[in-house]
Amino acid sequence: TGAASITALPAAAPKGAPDRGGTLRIARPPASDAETLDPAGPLSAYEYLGALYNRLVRVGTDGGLVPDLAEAWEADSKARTWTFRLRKGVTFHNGHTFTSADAAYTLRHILDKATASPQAGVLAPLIDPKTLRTPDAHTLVVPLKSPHAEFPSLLTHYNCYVIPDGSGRSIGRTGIGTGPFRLDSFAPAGPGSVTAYQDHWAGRPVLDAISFASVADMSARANALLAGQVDLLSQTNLDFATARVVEASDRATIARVKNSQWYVLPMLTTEKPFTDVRVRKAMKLAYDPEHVVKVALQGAGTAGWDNPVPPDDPLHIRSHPEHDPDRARHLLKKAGHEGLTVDLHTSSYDPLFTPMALAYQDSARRAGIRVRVKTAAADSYYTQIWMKKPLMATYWYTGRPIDQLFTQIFRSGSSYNETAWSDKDFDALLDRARAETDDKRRRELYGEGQTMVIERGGAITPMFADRLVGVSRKVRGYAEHGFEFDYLAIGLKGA
Amino acid sequence: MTALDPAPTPAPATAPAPASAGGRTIRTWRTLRSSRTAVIGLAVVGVHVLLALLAPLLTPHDPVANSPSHALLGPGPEHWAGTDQYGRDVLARVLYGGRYALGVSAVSTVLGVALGTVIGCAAALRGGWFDDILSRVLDAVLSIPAILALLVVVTVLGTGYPVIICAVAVVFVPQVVRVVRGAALAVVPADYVTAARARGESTWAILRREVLPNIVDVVCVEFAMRASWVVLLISSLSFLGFGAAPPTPDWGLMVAENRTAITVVPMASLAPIIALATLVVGINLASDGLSKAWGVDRIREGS
Amino acid sequence: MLSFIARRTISALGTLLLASVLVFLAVQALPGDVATKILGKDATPDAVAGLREQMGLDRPAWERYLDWVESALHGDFGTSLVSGKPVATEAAAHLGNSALIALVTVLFAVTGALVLGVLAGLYRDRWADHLISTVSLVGMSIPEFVVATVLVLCFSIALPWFPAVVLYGPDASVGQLLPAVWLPALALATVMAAYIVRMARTSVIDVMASEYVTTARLKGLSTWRVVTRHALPGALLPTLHVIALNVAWLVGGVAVVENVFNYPGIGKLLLTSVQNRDLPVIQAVALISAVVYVVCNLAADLGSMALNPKLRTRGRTR
Amino acid sequence: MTALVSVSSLSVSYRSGGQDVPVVREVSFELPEGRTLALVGESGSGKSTVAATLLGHLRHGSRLDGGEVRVDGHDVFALSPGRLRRLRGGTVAMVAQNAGHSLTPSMRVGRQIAEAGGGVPVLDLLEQVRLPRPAELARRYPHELSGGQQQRVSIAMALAARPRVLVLDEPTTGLDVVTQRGILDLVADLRDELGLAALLVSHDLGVVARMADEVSVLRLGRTVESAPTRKLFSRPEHAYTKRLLASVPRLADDGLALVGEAGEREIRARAVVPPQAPVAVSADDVTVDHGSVRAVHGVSFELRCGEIVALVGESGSGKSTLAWALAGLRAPSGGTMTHQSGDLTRLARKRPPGLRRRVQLVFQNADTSLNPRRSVGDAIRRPLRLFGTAPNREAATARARELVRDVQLDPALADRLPAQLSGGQRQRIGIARALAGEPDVLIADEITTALDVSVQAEVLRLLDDLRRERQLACLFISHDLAVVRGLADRVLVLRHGVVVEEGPTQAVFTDPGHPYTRELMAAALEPDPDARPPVDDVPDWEETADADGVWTDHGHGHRVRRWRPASTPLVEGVP
Ligand SMILES: Nc1ncnc2c1ncn2[C@@H]1O[C@H](COP(=O)(O)OP(=O)(O)OP(=O)(O)O)[C@@H](O)[C@H]1O
Ligand SMILES: Nc1ncnc2c1ncn2[C@@H]1O[C@H](COP(=O)(O)OP(=O)(O)OP(=O)(O)O)[C@@H](O)[C@H]1O
Ligand SMILES: [Mg+2]
Ligand SMILES: [Mg+2]
Repeated sequence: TGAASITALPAAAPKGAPDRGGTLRIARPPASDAETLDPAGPLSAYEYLGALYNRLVRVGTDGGLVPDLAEAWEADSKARTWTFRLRKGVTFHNGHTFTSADAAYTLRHILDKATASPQAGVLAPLIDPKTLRTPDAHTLVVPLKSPHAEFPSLLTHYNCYVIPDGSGRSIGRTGIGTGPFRLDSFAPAGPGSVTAYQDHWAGRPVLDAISFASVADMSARANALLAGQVDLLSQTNLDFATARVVEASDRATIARVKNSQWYVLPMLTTEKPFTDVRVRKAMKLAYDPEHVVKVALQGAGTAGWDNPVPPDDPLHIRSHPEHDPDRARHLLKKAGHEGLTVDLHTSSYDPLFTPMALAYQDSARRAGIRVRVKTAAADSYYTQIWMKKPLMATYWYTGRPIDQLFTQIFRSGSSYNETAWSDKDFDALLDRARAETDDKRRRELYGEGQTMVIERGGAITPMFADRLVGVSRKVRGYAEHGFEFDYLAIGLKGA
Repeated sequence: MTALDPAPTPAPATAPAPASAGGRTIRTWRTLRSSRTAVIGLAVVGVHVLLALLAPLLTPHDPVANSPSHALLGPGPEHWAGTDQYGRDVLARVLYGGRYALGVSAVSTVLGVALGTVIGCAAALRGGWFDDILSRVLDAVLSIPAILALLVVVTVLGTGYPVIICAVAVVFVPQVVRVVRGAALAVVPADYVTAARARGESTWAILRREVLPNIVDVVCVEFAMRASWVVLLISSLSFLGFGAAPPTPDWGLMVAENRTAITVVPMASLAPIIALATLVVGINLASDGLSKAWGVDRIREGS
Repeated sequence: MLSFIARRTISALGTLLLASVLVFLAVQALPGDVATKILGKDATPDAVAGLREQMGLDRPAWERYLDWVESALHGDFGTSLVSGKPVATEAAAHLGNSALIALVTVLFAVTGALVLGVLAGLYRDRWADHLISTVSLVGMSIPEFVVATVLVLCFSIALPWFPAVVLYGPDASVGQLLPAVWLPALALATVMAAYIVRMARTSVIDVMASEYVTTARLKGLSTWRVVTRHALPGALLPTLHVIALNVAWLVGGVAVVENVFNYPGIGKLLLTSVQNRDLPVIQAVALISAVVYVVCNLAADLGSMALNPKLRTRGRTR
Repeated sequence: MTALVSVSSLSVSYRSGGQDVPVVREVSFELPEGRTLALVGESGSGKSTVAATLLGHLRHGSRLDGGEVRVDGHDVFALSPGRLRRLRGGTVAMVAQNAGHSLTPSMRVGRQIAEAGGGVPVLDLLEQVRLPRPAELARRYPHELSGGQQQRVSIAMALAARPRVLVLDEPTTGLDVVTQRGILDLVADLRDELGLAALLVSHDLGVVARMADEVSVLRLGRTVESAPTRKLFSRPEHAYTKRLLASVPRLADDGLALVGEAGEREIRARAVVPPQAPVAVSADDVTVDHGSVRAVHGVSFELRCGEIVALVGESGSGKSTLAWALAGLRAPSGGTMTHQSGDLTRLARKRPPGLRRRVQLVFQNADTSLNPRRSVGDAIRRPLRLFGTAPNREAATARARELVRDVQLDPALADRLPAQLSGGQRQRIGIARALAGEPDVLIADEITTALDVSVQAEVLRLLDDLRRERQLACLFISHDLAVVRGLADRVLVLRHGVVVEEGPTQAVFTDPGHPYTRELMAAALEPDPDARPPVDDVPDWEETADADGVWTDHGHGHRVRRWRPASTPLVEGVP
């Protein structure tokens, strides 16, 4: 059957060592016609960043933090001041040596209002740019306004790539960083290329160069891969049909990035009937996430059980309430919403929205909830529907450390708080967790936070989906997780 | 032929002199039947209409019901034309899609052609400044590509049946006006219109009694031609993502959704293409036949 | 004759002016928050508010219209709300790329269609005519996106002869774009040729039935001479206007085809600008299409004047 | 010696609606060298079809059913394409029915003549067909020539390859009498000069009488009579030929000719209009402009009840323009027009209904003056209802049937569409419609021009009956003097918008005063090979006006515009 053949998709790209050299051709969707190479800005051309720049710390394959430009980091006992020991012998593409001044400037650039960095919302409550200290060329001291034991994890965000001191105005065009590749050319929403940076501190990358083409239409991207015009589709979660076509072709195949995005049905907690926590709870108990994974993902993913923290995150808690339609019915009855009817908005923006919505609709019926799936136009979906309609479908990329995730999406008043959830206890819990220097205790607190989100929050999180990435059969050493892409190891066979 | 002539005059003798209205229908029917293209075209359109109307009887499947366990099936006894990636029955979607294609294009074409006919006739008959200004404005409207105008209208008012119907109608009015005006201009200088003017008839009476009956053929052909254009245009619009919203079973949308998977499940995109092409070919044949039967040169008149 | 050209040109300019008013009014009606669009999904409400202030779209419409027309006359169409680049340069680059497709398309379509149409007209009711007519009917009935998709499947995926998509931006050189031009051009030409074939066929039939062609035949001229000297000039006249209309249609047709091929032309610019609510760009593209339409029609009129001595010698004493 | 052309039992048919319709049935004739054979017959009788077979040509869709055509000993339908091409132009050449349509519009006439082959220089050919300034003319396009010039170019083109047989298909239809005369003279001269055999197709018996040696009369595709010209015109044998001949109006008739079943002719005495009859319409110094073109220039006349006044003149002389002004379709730019009951200078839609009803226009072309989509009964009922002549629907229907009967048609025809009637019937319906308003003035604008002679005779008779019975005043417009002769009481001769001569019919015809009138009469062709034109000397002239005014009075209301012999001769057809 069809289902069988889908689960038969390969789990990873071809194994084996790449040959040295060659040019990898990547097709990517343009962020916007106004995209730039400024990593901190709101419109950065995402694929270039990892190739051109380094961060202080990054996320390892196990979800923990690993050194990048910072070799080591430590906090004082209260987790109020963080000290980063920076790598020596690192040079920017323009020949300048990387020092603590550059690292400090990077933080100030993010916090600068003119940059309009999305990460500023997360960092500004913590850092006062004036208090940053650089005792020597390879030490950066960051005093925090309030204690934060997970602070370095916030610097793994892709807005936090390190740029040269004072380059804020030009970085958007020059792309000068310390990364494995240096910029050749770049056109917003257009083609561009980078070449291997021989003097990279971790050794030169396998590839000689990468060329980027921006192709907005997903089918066009897939066609380019099938026609052998490009080797890799970035930020493209192929739908199953296309994935099968790609897999069946002799030029390309499918690589899977496990649990790379999580899907949400955010309930606006400011809109009736979701103002009532019992209704929210009922909506979650009413459906079976395993069913949704089966229907919408054909098994290519993991059930979410309404916990947005990915299962492979070290802080993820496993416990969750069981699927219980009867209790859901009971809760609704108590809330005075027996036989609840809700509109669920979806769009063709992402191929999984509608299947997920339909699967939810199916599953929740047993709890007496009638869901009407309404399809909205894709192009105005995020302006007209998201954060406006009481119930809709959306998704996020995983790869955010837990504190970043909670702060950005679930804390009261945060910029991406799509459920408009405002819970004093949760906010206080977050603060306490940050201040907690005992790792075990902190882990427990973040666990409590997850439970709170599951029990009281507005986000129904049915599933984590694998990303099906189209790659050429020549590609070797492809590794991607969260926002991390291994530009050093990737290469081509027979290039 | 002369009345002095003892031999009976052939034309009147063979024609049974029926009442004018009935005679016209009969004549039209006869000319139509004699044109093979028209018969084939009308038959194809008729089959499409029937299939669309009887869709619920012809297929037990729901055109929008997802069924992941049946995704991407080839043609088989259960799903005659296979399924798409959501496990929806392709045949059901194509059959129901006909309702959308036919319904929307029929309604919008009727609207557009009716409006265009009235305006076009009025312009030809009134002439003078009214005609001048109208022609200028229509020319200006025509100079903006239909697809752009449609995109703008759809983005202004959102997608949905009423919007698309109105938008298409509005976009086509100028083209209809142009053709109808041209046809009416050929009628207006005719002596019988002059005679009506000399009698002092009102503009409306002239329009209704003298002009309209003589351009009915042009209007009908125009209708058929516009209909084929509308079907194509709407499917293009859906293809671009500005038309029918998924999961509506729309042909253009189906092609857009399934075109990349054409090597895996060819029927999912071929079936709507075949449906679309046959419908348009049918309409084109019908209008060709009609225009031949009525002596209207459709290409000369319009497009 | 000169006065005819002058009159025709002036009326074309009038049409353009009116079209510009319509374009402006229509674009004003576009809803949607440009600022949100620019900043994308990840925009913070603060950033949106700031940007909205910056753009200051609060002046009365007629004032903005006059401004727009005035600067448009100087070749300045404002700056794109999304990319911040001058619309004129952006549109010019895209227009140039589309012109490349259009050129190839028109070349293919017009020459091919005329030859086929004339053949069909000459061999009317024979098998050649039936074949050509049927093929052109089918060509007319299949939307261009289907033709484009099939072409990609055949000639870039199954047989890797041509690129499936264009990986270059609007600033690509002709050399870079050239390999990618053929498939879109072929897709457009198929549809376009269908119309021209039918028109050419009908007018050839008309002309071949005319008394002057009969007279030419009865003069004992060879068929070739009758066709080329006597029939074709008359048959081309009505075809010319269909060609002009079709060239103008290209502007809309390319939107669909360029989307399939990711071709950086005016059609793609049109689509993205509508999606982005990039008003200055939409206005410029609409105006450009209007200019194309008007110029094509003007060219057709002047062309038919050149072909038709009745118009050419108007005003000469008789 | 065998004939150059011999046609034997030729049958041609075409397919229509799955049926074979015969067009030509068993037609045979022979055409010896140097002779002229005429094919006559009413429209649609198959004349053109026969003529074209001499060049091996059949219209698209038609088929040879039997018989053969031999030219110079060869069966033309058996010739190879190459030989056929050499036959066309080389041995047989054709001058087509309508020169305006048979010249390629996009080619200069010189080149069109040159490509017809033959070694004769174009300029010589143009000179041969008496075209002035041939060098300049050769560079013109067809539309830059007048109808007469176009016809001459066609003839030159036909003569280019020095053919031995000339096929002339209605070479003068559509030309005015004066031009027609010129062309016929030219053809006759060339034929004699070059020793050509000619096949002349015409429906005009006058033309045939003048040109042909032999005549074949065709009817419904069959030859009904075939005879030498003189014999045919003096002693026609077949009843149809007799009727045809009798129906042709002649300049000598003093009254309307009534044609009997067997073709006997009887001249009806002219109706007498009593001198005290009231004036129905009077026009004084009427001027009408088409933009900057002055189409009618200071025309004055009176039209009394029961009187028929004829307005004659060549094409473009302003006849229709005057008629339209009277009918209220065009505002005169000067002068006055009055009816007994009101002012006629106003446009129809501003006239009071009563006045609108009293002045009615009948159109030249019956095909286009009736709405093809409405029954003819409808066409008659409409004015009845509009003018309130009939109070209700039933009365209107009844009255419409009465009117149909009044114009001598079967009332059952009222339910038919115009296309189901013959031309003559349609023209009668047109008249019935005009009568529906019970008018007292009828304007008939060339109402018989498009009709065959026999039909024309009937319509003229109907008009004469009406004026006798109803005291209708009628302005009868025509370019054919002979038609006017039997019908009209008075004649106005119009030239370039100006009246050059007016007077009682009798007086004008017996003593035409103005050279233009004489020219018109001289050009008129009688259906009689021995007829001598009533006038033969037409002096060259130019307009004058002296102190006594512009008119010379010949008494009894016959007056002639002043003129004097011209110093420089005018050349026909030169712009
Ligand atoms: N395709 C055709 N081929 C031959 N004859 C046709 C065809 N279509 C119609 N006809 C009919 O053939 C008959 C003969 O036509 P033809 O032109 O020879 O007549 P005609 O005597 O020349 O008439 P006219 O005086 O009007 O020129 C007409 O009744 C005409 O309508
Ligand atoms: N609508 C018009 N605009 C300009 N000039 C016109 C118009 N109608 C007629 N004329 C010109 O006015 C003059 C008189 O035309 P009119 O039609 O009255 O002539 P006519 O005697 O009826 O000719 P015919 O015998 O050809 O019908 C002609 O020179 C003609 O070219
Ligand atoms: Mg004829
Ligand atoms: Mg006239």
